[in-house]
Amino acid sequence: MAFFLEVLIGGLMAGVMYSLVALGFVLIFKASGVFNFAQGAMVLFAALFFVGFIELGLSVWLALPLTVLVMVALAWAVERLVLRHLVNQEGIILFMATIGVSYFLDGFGQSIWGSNVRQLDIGLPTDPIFLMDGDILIQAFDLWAALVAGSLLVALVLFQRTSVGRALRAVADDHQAAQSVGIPLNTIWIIVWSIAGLVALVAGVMWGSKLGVQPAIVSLALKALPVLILGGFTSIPGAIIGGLIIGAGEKLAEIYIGPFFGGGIENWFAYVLALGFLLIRPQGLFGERIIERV
Amino acid sequence: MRTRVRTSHQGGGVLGNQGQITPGFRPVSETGHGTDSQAGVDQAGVDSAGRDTIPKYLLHNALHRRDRPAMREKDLGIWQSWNWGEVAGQVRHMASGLAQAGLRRGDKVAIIGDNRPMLYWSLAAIQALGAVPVPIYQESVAEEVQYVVDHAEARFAIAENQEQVDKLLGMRERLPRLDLIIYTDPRGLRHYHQPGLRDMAGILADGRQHAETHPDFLETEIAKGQGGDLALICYTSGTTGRPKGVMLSHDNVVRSANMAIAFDRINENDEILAYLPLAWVGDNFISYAEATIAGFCVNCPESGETVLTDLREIGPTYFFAPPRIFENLLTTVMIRMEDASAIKRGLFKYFIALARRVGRPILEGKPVGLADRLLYGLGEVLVYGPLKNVLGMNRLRLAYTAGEAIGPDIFDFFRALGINLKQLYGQTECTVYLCMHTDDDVLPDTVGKPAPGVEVRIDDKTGEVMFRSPGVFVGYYKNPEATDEAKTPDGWVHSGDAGVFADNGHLRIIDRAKDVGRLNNGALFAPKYIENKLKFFPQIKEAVAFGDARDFVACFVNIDLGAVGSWAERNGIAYTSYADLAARPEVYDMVRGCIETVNRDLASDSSMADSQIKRFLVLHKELDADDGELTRTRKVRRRIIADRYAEIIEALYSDRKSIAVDAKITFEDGRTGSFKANLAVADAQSFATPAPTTLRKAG
Amino acid sequence: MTATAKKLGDVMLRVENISLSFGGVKALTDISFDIREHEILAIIGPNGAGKSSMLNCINGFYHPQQGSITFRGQTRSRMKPHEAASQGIARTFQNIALFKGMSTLDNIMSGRMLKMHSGIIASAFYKGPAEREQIAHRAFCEKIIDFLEIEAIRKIPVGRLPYGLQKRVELGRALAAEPTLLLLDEPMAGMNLEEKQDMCRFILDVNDEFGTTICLIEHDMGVVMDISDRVVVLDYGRKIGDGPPDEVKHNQEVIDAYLGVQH
Amino acid sequence: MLYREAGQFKTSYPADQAIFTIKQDRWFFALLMLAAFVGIPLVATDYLYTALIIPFLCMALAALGLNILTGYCGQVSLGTGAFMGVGAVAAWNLAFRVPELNLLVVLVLAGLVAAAVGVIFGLPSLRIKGFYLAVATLAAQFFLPWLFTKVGWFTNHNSSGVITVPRMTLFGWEINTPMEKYLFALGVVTILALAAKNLVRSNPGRRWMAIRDMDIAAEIIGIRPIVAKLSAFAVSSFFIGIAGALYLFVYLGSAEPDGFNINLSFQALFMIIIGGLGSILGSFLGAFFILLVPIFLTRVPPLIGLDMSTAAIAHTEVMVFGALIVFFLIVEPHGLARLWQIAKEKLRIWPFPY
Repeated sequence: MAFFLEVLIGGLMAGVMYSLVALGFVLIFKASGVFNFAQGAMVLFAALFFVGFIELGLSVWLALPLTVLVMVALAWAVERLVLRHLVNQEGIILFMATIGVSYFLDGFGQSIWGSNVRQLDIGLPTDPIFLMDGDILIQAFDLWAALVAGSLLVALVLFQRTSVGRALRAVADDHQAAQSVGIPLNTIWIIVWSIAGLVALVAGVMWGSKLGVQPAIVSLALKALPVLILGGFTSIPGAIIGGLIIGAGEKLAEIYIGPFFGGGIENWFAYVLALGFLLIRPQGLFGERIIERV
Repeated sequence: MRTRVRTSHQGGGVLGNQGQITPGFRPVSETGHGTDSQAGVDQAGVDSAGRDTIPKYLLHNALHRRDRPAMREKDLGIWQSWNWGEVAGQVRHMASGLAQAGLRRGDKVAIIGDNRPMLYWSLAAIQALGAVPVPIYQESVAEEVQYVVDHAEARFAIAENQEQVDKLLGMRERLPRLDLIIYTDPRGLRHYHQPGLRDMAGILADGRQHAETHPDFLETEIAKGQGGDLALICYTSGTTGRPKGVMLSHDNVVRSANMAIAFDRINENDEILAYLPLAWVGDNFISYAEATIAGFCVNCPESGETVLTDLREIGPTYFFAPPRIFENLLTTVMIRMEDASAIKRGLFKYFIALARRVGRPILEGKPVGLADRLLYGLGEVLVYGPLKNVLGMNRLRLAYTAGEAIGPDIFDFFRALGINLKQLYGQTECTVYLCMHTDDDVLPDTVGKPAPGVEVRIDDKTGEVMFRSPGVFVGYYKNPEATDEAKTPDGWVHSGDAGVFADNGHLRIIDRAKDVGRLNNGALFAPKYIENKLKFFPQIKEAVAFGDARDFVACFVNIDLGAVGSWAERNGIAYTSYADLAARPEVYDMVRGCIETVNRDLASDSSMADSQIKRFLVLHKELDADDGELTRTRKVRRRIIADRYAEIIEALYSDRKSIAVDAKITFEDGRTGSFKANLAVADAQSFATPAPTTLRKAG
Repeated sequence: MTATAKKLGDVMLRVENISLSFGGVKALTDISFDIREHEILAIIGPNGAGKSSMLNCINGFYHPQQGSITFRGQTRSRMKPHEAASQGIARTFQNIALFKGMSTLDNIMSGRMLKMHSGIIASAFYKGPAEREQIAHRAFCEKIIDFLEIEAIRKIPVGRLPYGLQKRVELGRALAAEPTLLLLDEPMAGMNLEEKQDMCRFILDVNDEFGTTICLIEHDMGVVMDISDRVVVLDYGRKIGDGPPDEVKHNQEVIDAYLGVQH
Repeated sequence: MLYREAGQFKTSYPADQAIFTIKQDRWFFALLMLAAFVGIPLVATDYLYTALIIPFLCMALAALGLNILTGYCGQVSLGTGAFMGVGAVAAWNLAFRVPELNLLVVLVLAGLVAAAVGVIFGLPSLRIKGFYLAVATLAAQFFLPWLFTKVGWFTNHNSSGVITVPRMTLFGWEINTPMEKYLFALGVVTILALAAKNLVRSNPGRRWMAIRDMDIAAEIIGIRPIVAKLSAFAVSSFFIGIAGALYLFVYLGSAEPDGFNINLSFQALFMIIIGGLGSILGSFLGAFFILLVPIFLTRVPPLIGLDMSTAAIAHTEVMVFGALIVFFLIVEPHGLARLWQIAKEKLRIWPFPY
């Protein structure tokens, strides 16, 4: 029982990390209808720059804003070089474009900072904490991660209340509306991608300090996709809850079902779970239903 | 709302709307009797022995060319094809069917519709029965149709579709003699239950049955026919009064066709596109008579707006078109090249220039330097070949133009590309051919020498072209007076055209006979001929020449505001209005240049040397149909101009250097106003007669 | 001669007490009417009257919450569009729904899909049965192309065609299925006068030559009065009129609806 | 410029619907085939075969398969690698367990197995569209290779999990040398490409394109989405499966199932984006292009005297791919195939610009 709880909590904690990545997807999808496959690459990208700056001897508090600048610049570049030229293309084209972006960032980041694994220590406590008189062990780090994720979530929700936030939601509904808000579409996109960049940065830092900064992060970030399918592409809470479900689900599956298949089912369990889920509820837990008109 | 109007999707093609080409073109011809042309006939692979009617040739083809393609039509997306065997079969059924329906020898049958195989076959079927087809222009309005059908006393009418049927039905009560209307396309006619209206399908079905019981009906009927029988009545839309029905006998048609076939070595491998109106003697002659006798394949386009595409697909080897079509083709080529990349345009310019220099000599087998030949070969790969391909002309072996004068520039362009474009002169009254170019002796401003067996002479009083030949038309149907007017007792026919024989023996048609006058020195004066030469220059829009009962020729000129305007801008000449531009000395110099070129050209030919333009002026206003100075078809109204501009004309013949005019003009909104202008009268240099080297420089 | 000249057959399709709503929003309320063999029935009404929804119910794209639709004797509550198609119901759309990537010919050919049966294997070999089938149906589609006078655009991708022609091609695609019931959703929307006249001619010819029953939605009253045998008027999802054109024209409620009298 | 079309008119529908309706095109294609079957064997070196030509053929076939699904039917898949794996593993097992089986039969059966698996993973496409589906196919991409590694039977319980291809013979013809392998692969690919062309120009193709262009309209004219989509998945996977089998048999020789990973999937996707969605020719052009890039990157820098570490090259390669994708999607969404087509049109109407 205790063991189960420990696994569960561990899973939920991992899920939090997935949620962090998924959040970025949701933000961009909500605001621009673009399915940003590059979010994963952005996580690695951000982490690489952050750790890179630190290795150059900058303090965390200097590296952080610098990386933020980098991510904003990236958002600007993406809007300038990619989105702007694909404005009224079908979603699927934009999706493929973001795959391209993802590849580019992947290669770009690594050709600057190299591809070897880097340790990242931003001074979060890593000592284990024991609950239920020592039956359950959890990493303090995971708690911190959860904390960060939580606060980020709050921040985002608050942000949604601001006029810009409302504008973003307007865009999601339809682009004309956005014009009426008075904020040019391009600016909105830059803002959204910047925010997504920040989220990526946070996720990157978290992932980085948990497993070290390494290209594998990208494929880990892919896990965010099933999360989205579960939570729905347009719902922030959905991203969080979906993340938790996936995280917990795959850990439990690994421990309790895995052995029958010789383990390693973590790699695909999330996807199959999502796949099965798609068949029951295509629009996800929190996504809106799409009514087709002719 | 229910009539079938073809709506244009493609914005009418260059070849769109053909009906208008006939006025002006009234071809004639006559086959040389005697052995020489007989030999030619044999060369052509056509053995005319014993076959004196077209249906007889059809039977011949059914036997000896059974499986060769006879007709194609672009229909339902592909070129539906019929070989001679099948065509003969169709004709057999149609003839039997028509006979069943009561068609008798000597009956007249009106045929009205587009170029459709069924209609061509009906020509044969009708002639096979000894009846006479009377083709009618498909875009004639109901009244015109009514007149012809009534005048021809047609008992039957074969109409292509609902549109034509509606015309006939609308006039039914004014057509008492019309017993039966047969339509070939039932679309939209299912609710027409009028008596005396039948679907061709039904006729054919009856015919099929009848043919089973009477297998040799067709042969016997055809055997009854003789060369003397009427083959065709073509109504020529005369410039004045009601159209006249030209009666042509099988002899006329068969012998003319054999001559033409021998003349150009036309054979069963040729391909043509039948796009000119079926009712026009030219199409009837080429697409039906020549095709049947030479046994080549006739292709019918899908519809009005696909003619260009179809032309490109078929790539005919033998092509006939009035000058206007070649002109439009050239214009579209030039316009499309405008938008081409600089390299392409450079390439194009260079090689076209080259072609204009050496193309025609090469085509006519005259000596040309090796270097030029090689360059021309390269041009063939890079420009001429592709160009001809896009125009659908790269298989073209023989092309004719006729009807009006063609611009030397246009004419040369196509010949320079290696297209054997030639001119001919003729009229309906002698079944298409009188004079034509031989492949190696072609001049842009003549119609060639008289064809074998044709006698042509110029009436020395009126300058009118007269011709005589055993094949001349039988007469105008039910109009002996007109026939007597046209035919002299000793068998000469008045062509109504004025012409001269150039020193090289070529005939040159210069004007309608009634417009031709005389200078005081007795020399011939043909205003239209001179005006045409001037109008070939893009800068000159209209020209009016004077000279009848004068000492010399003088003329008015209207500049083309578009062409001259852009020329003026390029040369930094500022102007405010047409009148202003027209008065510029630079413009005068330019016009003088054109006129002197024309003069040189005229001088090159003794018979025309006296017509050189001595004085001219550029008119301060454009001649305008609204002011009654031109007809709606932009033909010059000489009398009106003569008295409206009397004093200006006098100025031309006085020695004054200028004249003040008080011009009356009609504005767009119909108001009239007037303004003062001072017109300069200018002199132009004229030249001494033989200057052979500059002969081809016109334009 | 106008379409009214011909005699009408018996009921082909009966709509009974149809009600349809999207999440609370009522699109159609208790609609009943029927369509007779060989007639041209026009459904008219102000914008948002539920006309398109009605067509969508008939060809099974929407499924009404209440009521039944009886087509040729068989009643159905839920059925999929392709089932409707296989029963012989074809339609065109208000905003053109052609396959942009395909040529005019291919679009029309695709309309015959239901009649073509050669499968993957046969098609992969192509030569033989598959080709013969293609040819046979090509010949049929060419007749439609000829009928609609679109020979000149046969091989052009429809994406490049002007609006009016696209509408015509779409009609062609519907005709290719040789439907017994043809639903036309605003066949003349956004056309100029000449195009409208052509389209009217084609609709009448279709109805006339093939005896196809036609149910169309149209705004142009002139057109409706010209070509339809019967008119059904919808307003706010309710039926407020049903009868011959000139009768409906003088129906007070209809007039109000068009003049926008408050309800 | 090279075209002389006047006079090439069609008097029958078969002629009008032929693959190459223009004589000049037929000549060109004949020459191409001649070059492929005779020319290349005369000149190509073993390095060229193994480094470029053979992988090109295999990947081109895979891209072709994906193009049927994505380009013609509009269903995005990121599972290409996995389905190649299915084909490879199936083929290996067939060849290994039933040695007397004819090589061609092996390939076909392998293709059918892949098709079956493809259909299963295609099922979600009935409920979901676009990138939802892309994500769903990822499931296949992660699940299948895992399955092959974990379930020993697939690799005949080989401890290293490596499967090695037995000697190949076709009707007594020993296929050992690169050239022989090339010719074998070429034959297979040629036949399949022709089949694909036939499919897309007849019913199935029209059904797929209808679904791609406007699925609602498609359903309303009587096309059943389930049939259209699943048939697309089946056919696509069949091609990809055979491609995978070839990839293992004539290219790799021996491999671990893990090798058929997501990178292959992306590679194939890039090939069709750059080559041209919805174009048979495009699949080949794209494959060629994508395979040339790395060779180019490894060869050229040294030539211009700057030496890059293999890592650097690897990274640049990834970068270049990314950039190329974005570039093509923006500049020419229809890829090289469209450029080819435009060039051809230009030649046909030469010297005119339009």
